[in-house]
Amino acid sequence: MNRMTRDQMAARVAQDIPEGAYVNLGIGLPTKVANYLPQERDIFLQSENGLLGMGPAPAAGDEDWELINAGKQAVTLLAGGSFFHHADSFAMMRGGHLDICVLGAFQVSVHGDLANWHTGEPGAIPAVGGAMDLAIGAKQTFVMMDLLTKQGTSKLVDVCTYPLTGLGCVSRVYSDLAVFDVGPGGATVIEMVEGLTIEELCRLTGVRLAHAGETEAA
Amino acid sequence: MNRMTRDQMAARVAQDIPEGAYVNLGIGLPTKVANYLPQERDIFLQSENGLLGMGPAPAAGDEDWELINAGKQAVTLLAGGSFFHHADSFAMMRGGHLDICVLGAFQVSVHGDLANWHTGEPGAIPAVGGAMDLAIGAKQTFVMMDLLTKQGTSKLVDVCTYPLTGLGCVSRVYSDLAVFDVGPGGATVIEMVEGLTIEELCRLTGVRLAHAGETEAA
Amino acid sequence: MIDKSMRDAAAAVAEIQDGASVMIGGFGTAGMPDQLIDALIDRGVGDLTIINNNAGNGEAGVAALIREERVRKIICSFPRQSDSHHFDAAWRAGKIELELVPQGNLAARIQAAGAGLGAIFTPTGYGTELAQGKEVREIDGKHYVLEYPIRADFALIKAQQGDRWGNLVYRKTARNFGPIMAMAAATTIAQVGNIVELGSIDPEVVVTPGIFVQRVVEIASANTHALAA
Amino acid sequence: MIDKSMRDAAAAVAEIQDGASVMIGGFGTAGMPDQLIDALIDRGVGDLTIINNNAGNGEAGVAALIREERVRKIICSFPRQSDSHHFDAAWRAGKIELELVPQGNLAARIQAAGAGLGAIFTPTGYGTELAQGKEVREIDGKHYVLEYPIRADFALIKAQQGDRWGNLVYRKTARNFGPIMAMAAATTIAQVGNIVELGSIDPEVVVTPGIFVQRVVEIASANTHALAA
Repeated sequence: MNRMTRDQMAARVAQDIPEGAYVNLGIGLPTKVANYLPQERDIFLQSENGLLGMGPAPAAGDEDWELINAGKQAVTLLAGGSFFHHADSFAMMRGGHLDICVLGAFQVSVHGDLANWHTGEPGAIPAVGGAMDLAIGAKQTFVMMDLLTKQGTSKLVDVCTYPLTGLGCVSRVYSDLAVFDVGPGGATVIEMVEGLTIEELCRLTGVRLAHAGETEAA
Repeated sequence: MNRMTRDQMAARVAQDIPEGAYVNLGIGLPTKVANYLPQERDIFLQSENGLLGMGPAPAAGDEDWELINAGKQAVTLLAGGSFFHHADSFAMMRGGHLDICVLGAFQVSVHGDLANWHTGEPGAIPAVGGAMDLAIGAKQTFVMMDLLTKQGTSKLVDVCTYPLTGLGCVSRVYSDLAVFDVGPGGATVIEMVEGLTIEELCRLTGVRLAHAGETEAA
Repeated sequence: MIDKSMRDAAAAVAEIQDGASVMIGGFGTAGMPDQLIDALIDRGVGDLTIINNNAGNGEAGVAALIREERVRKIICSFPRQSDSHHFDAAWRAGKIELELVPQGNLAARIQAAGAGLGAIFTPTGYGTELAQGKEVREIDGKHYVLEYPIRADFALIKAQQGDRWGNLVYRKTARNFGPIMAMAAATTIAQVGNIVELGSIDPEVVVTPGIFVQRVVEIASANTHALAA
Repeated sequence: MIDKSMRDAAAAVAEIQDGASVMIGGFGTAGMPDQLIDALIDRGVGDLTIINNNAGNGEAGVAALIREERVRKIICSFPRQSDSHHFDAAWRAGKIELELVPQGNLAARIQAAGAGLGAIFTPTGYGTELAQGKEVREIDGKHYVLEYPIRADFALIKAQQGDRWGNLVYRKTARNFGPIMAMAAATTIAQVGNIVELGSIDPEVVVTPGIFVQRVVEIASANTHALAA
């Protein structure tokens, strides 16, 4: 089967972001989605440190370290963008004004619970940042992740074992092997990579999966 | 005895407003205080409809009806003033950032309760505006009022009979006959107009009054 | 290309239906979106819940909505003014419901809605009849009243300038409730003195970012007038 | 004449005592008031409670305060970064207390303090370990956690320009926590790139009105630098 590359995953997520959407792309992998948004679409990127209408990275040497994103990388601002303080910025998120938030994850449950902020390992310094606000604030929360850990364990699970970021907040999971809808009714497979079967996907994940347009598969 | 005029009362209040104070002057009589603030003092007038650094009324014909005070009168803005929205404006008040608020009153209790928004008469349309926010927000709330109604009833009372605006919020009362401190310990006379005695003041108000620097009088 | 600008006020308010809740900006006449309100009246919808600081002045704006009997309920802080005779008459006739809210609670509840809070403990109104029946709590020696967010289906506001992405700047004390109502309504409709090119509003001075605004209509207004005495 | 400008950073922080609670603006290095923090370190006070989004990066700013063991407790959202080794060492040695707050709750609690609210029901954190032991409530079908205001004795912030009345404007994303911290501290001290004549900041574009600022000090800063990788 053809595992998707990270860039392919980013391109796949970008397809589902419609013109006019207000979007927050989380730190790490989701940041890549910006590279695949069609230039002809007006899509508004928000960064929770206080900017809306975020543009691409500046050319090397042109960085302004007072114009950064939440990952503390230098960015630019599009014409029509704006700056605001942290309370207004999180009001955008928590008040339900963002359409889509794309986040990475350690685990997502078939019911949409998210674990992405802390491994819970003893001695690990906990750090949450805006993760919990992002998870529960947007109208739709998408997760982008490899479906399996390096050890082959599924990150789509029945019940998260890592500390939770938010309950029932994820609506869709884009992974390197398949795209799933998750929610109160459980997980549904929307797409799979070529060469993968629903039976194989059930075996890999160990969770009950419905198949879009078909009856429940396992 | 020499009853103070409204302008004398306003001048008396103005004396107690120090340089650097952030002040809201309520609608009606308190507005007059602005006329008596010494020009050489930087005193910052706030109006709850979204301006700080309010200046005097414009010359007739120069009114800008988008530059008004809470009483909906045309005003001006001093150099160094600013505009802001209603939530920030009431945050100034409710968050304890204003030093002094000067309000009119129907009644003030010796313990500092204030009634100034509603007579409670059947059929009267209730209207509160910012009165309750102003009463409880500032570090000090001053009341300016005639001590007696036209019928000769004291407006300084043991217990307010009109609907309350705020509990224990007034610290000082400037009236046409005397100035009082009010609060948990009851009312204390700070000053009286010439020709008035503490005994006469007790008789007029019918409340127990201490006299500043003296033992309790009645 | 996203262009939130609308042809005219009628098009801007065309989605407002009977029974909608509608925030209306303005403090007195400053910031009152008169032309949007006129368009709403012309649209003929009724049974509205209106959220505004006042309950109408004179004949225009909110007063006209009330005169035309389009308002089922009004949430406001100061309905009694010398020229609020249309509210007065409707209220005395039992034709309009009034929810009286202290002005700071009104602002805070609108802001809470925009920010996604579930409820707030507010200092204003404790011990008064406007807190009767409400949950109260003593926190760090001070008394508070529990108040809930005020949100709305629509907000009609007035700004000085806007662009096609909905960014707004205001003028002087006409700003008042505009920025917080824009954040608390599902659909915010702004009438602006002029629509400018994208990018011509300095990103540092945008007061309402476009995310909070869904429709913009250019209306070269006459100057704001005084309230009748 | 009111003039809130101070001679230098040392004079600006001269009232901060042992045991004070101090908000410090900045998100990463943007908006971090480095020179005020240096002055605070030079002042020699300790046992501080620091409120900042992070727990220090590299060697400057909050990291230096922690390295010098001046911080008893830190309230922040994101203490773990590649270059937060001073916090890391202090925390592992049990020398510093950490109150971890989701970033949106941090902003909302600071804003609530400035606005005089007693507490807020916030949507973030419900069902997670960061809400353990906290009061929760279901309101209109959604779940919320009760959170209390965060206020402080002092706020140290950085702005682009200021005037002698304390009005401030910021630069780009260096704005971040500055405006809300200024509202939540009893004494707010701002370092600004330059102090301008009263009236030269347009009243429409003032972000932080002077009422929220008690001290202003002009510090021609070097450019803000990147975080260490």
